Amino acid sequence: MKKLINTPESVLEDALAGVAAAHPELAVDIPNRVITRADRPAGPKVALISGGGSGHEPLHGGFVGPGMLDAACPGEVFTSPVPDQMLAAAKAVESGAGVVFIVKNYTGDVMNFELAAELAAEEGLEVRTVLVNDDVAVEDSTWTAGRRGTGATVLVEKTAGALAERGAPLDEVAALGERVNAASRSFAIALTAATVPAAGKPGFDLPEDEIEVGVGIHGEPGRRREKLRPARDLAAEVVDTILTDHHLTPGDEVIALLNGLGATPLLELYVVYGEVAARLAERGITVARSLVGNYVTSLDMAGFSLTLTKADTQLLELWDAPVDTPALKRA
Amino acid sequence: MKKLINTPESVLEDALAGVAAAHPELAVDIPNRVITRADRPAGPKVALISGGGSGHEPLHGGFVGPGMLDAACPGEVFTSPVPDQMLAAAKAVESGAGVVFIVKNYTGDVMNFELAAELAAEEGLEVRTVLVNDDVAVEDSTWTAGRRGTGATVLVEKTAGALAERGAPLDEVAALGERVNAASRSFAIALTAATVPAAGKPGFDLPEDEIEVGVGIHGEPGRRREKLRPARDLAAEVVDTILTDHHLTPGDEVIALLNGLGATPLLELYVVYGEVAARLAERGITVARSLVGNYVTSLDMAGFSLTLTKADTQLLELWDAPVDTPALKRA
Amino acid sequence: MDFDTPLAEAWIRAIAAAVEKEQSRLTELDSAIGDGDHGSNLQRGFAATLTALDGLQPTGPGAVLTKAGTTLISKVGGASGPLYGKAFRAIGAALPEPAGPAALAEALAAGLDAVRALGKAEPGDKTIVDAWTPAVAAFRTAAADGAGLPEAAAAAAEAAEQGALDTVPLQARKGRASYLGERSIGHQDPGATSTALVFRTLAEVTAA
Amino acid sequence: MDFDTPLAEAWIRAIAAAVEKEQSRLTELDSAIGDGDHGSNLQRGFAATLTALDGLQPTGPGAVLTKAGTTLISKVGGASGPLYGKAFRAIGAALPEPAGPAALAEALAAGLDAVRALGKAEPGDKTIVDAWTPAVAAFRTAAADGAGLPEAAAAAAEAAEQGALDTVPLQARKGRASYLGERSIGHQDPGATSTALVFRTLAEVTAA
Ligand SMILES: Nc1ncnc2c1ncn2[C@@H]1O[C@H](COP(=O)(O)OP(=O)(O)O)[C@@H](O)[C@H]1O
Ligand SMILES: Nc1ncnc2c1ncn2[C@@H]1O[C@H](COP(=O)(O)OP(=O)(O)O)[C@@H](O)[C@H]1O
Ligand SMILES: [Mg+2]
Ligand SMILES: [Mg+2]
Ligand SMILES: [Mg+2]
Ligand SMILES: [Mg+2]
Repeated sequence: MKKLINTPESVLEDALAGVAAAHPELAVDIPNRVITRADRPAGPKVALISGGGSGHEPLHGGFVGPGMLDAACPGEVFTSPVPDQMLAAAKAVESGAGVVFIVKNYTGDVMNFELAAELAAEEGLEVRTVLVNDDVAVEDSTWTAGRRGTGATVLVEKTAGALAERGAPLDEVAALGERVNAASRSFAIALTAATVPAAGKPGFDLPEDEIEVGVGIHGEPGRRREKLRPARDLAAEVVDTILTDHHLTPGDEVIALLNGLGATPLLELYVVYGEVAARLAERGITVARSLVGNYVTSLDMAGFSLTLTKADTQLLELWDAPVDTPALKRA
Repeated sequence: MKKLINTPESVLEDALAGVAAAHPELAVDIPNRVITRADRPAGPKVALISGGGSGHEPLHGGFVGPGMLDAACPGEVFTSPVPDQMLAAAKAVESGAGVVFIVKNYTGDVMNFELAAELAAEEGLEVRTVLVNDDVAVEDSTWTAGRRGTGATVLVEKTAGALAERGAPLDEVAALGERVNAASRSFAIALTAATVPAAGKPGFDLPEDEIEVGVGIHGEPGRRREKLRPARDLAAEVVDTILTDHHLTPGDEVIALLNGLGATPLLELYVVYGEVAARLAERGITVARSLVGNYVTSLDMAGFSLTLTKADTQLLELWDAPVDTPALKRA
Repeated sequence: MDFDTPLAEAWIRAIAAAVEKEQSRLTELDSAIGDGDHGSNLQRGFAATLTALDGLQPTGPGAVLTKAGTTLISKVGGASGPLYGKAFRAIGAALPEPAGPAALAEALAAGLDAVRALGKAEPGDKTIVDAWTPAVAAFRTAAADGAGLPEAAAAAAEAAEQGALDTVPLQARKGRASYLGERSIGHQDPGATSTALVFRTLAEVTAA
Repeated sequence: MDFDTPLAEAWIRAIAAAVEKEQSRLTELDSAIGDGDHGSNLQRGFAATLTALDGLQPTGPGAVLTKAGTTLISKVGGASGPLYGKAFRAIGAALPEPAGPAALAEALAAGLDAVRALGKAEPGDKTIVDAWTPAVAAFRTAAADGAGLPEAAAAAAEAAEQGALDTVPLQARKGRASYLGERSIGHQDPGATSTALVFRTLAEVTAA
């Protein structure tokens, strides 16, 4: 394992020290592992808090700032944060209008946020939880853990953040978050596995000519393995898989997030995005907005995920609203 | 070789199609390989044009937009562009106030931009060239090709872009670019080599526990190879190497760019940045501004480069000025 | 022999030691069908319980286990943190002092109930529940048959280990492994494996 | 035998074929001390010269080489594009028609001058110049000694190949390889190697 770290045990703490040094606009509570806006919103405002395992940067800490999150709770690498973090964050940023937890649907995240919500309620805070579960690679069933939350998190955090910034009340912000999640679908393909520092070797072995299709962002293997194919074919398959599940029809507008998984050169992401755009055009879908880059990563995994969110006037307007975070800025 | 591409031959063209699809705010001339702002600056304004081999994205196309570049000329992967591109770009964006070529100091880039400047002069355009040569890993001598241009390019393009946006005349913009370059030093360490699509395998082999110190951004091996050490030690060595060459003294202010080489997880970059900041503090240097992320990459190379630019009031003000490009935005 | 405060402390310390020793095996199992952190998650959590116990003046075995559970919730994260945390808190809360085999059986059953209430897993879903369920049943049966703590715990450990082994052919329906669908078949569940350690160490400390 | 239009065309086509064939070797040499693109750079450039020649009604051998040079400048990029481009343009400009061995020698020398004017490399800097310089000298000497085109070109090819081999022990002082400092020693320069192909193909087409 080759990593720019001091020790596997200190990765999170050391990275938070770096975040603190790099971003004076953020307040980083290293012992409690909470990242908040250094400024305070003027009046009462619904506070948005997200969190999850580390290794997905810029998610979530990179999305803290005016117009998006009020706080982020980073867990250990690929491990959901603990309830104490979310409680500390909620107490730090609550300003009288309640708190929305944005939670990616993983057993650990769900349970830890659930315990945190209980603790917060005991302290008299009003909490709503928005569950993000957009990954069509996973079977959606009440008998299982359900679909994973991936790229849609960025869309939910951005749009709900914009709505909260405008002073919308708690239930409205939470409902918007749920609406955006329901309007979103994602699918990912990996060329290599991620190496968790504490594990010291890749989560799975992938031969030189094979890819994992429908992979998750925690180094979980995908649903199947197949031969590497040209970007054009992969893009078409990913688009088609999402469209089928999503019931999008010609004429629909989408926001498209083409996301690098961490080790994918931007040059390749653009190659894939060109093919995604071409395929969507073939299928009659209009891309109203797009975002190409590393937003929800999986450490050093090479590959990409595509998220398509069905757009409407309100969503586009919230997507376009100003935001000022380390990883997403818009005037 | 595992890459998200169609064919090695079509990488650049396919990626440009993706850039065009992803960025309606840019005009992408795919046959001529020129990326320009889709909008036109209002009055006459010094036009900034940069370019170089592809594989360093977001450099340079990602820095085209108000407040930074007017045009970028992407060459084949790791191959400087041809004079025709720079000539076409100059003709497209020149608005009566002259053109500045921002050129990284590599033999190929220098010669191709030189031929382009000759052709542009023949067409009656006024051209100045700013050469960027900030890499302290390379011996600085008139008998050699001289120092390579790396991370300082971002600083030069940003600050000169801001000055041009304010209507400064040609010579002033060029002089500022040269001043920023002279105030900048960079140094890079790689954990893995980059794989050029057309070559099909990594530029060099690096054992599991070794790193290349003083590496370039084209897959050129570095000056020496050594064992991987903790991020703290690597950061200290890089900082010290730069400070020694740069003659910075306690009390000096810098702009720090900690740049990922393409396949480095942001989590690791933050770990390194934390150590860089700590070392600079130990040495009495104040970081006035910082930027952490992938800005001057080398395809799928893992590693980082650090650029330190001695700051002063004018540079900080230009650095903070509004910019609206795909890869760098500031309100 | 009753389950008293020193025994409760010894148990937590024994789990911490076992987890430390088996960390890489747990992580390997989790790499195959999860995200490769189960070993380090538990190692971090139980290392923290040791520190927590060092500063504790326990009022009884229940207080020890409650403290351990609270610490696990605060330090582990992931799926296993809340599950083991809630389990130990529930065991602690249910534990009378002094606790004989029958009382410990009921406390362990309360731990299982807490796991199931939080995680909503059924037996056969390829989780912690698949080791914990047979362990509680074996402990209960042994206690009802008049076995002492060491015998009941040994029976529970054996049942938990068998339960962990029995997860191999199962397809996961809960937790991260469920994302793999059929590809989760043929691998032993990491959480069920760590649960087997929890019961094996109980047998060891009660036998000592 | 004079160096005429068909011969000029044949030369460019032969270079294109040789570069195609040796592409991966050139790239490998460039990977060792450069950035691994010399083969694909020249392949792309000379493939384009073929297309350019197809549409050309050349007015003489000079026009063929000038066109080839212009095309290389427009299509190759990198260090080798402007260098070979300027070289062929200079050869083309210097070439009278018809051109005997002495005239071709001077034209080739003009090519070398163009390379040196643009690239500022001295012999011994481990570049194209290290193959081109001895090749021009050998061609000149042979022509002065009364050799015909085939013999002069064969002497030049041999000298270029020897010059390329002689770059192995050199430390690069120009181009990308110079960044390696002492680590550039022990590798053959890719550009000198492609220059040897340029002269070998000249020998082949004049001998045919
Ligand atoms: N819903 C659940 N109920 C019971 N146990 C579960 C559940 N989900 C997961 N587990 C257990 O948790 C284990 C994984 O724990 P761990 O790796 O620490 O957390 P994570 O999956 O968040 O990385 C699984 O092997 C499984 O036994
Ligand atoms: N200043 C120079 N003068 C002459 N030849 C040079 C010079 N710089 C580089 N070269 C030649 O160019 C070759 C590399 O060409 P190429 O790989 O196509 O370009 P790049 O180095 O830009 O990738 C080197 O092997 C060397 O022979
Ligand atoms: Mg985990
Ligand atoms: Mg090159
Ligand atoms: Mg796990
Ligand atoms: Mg090269």
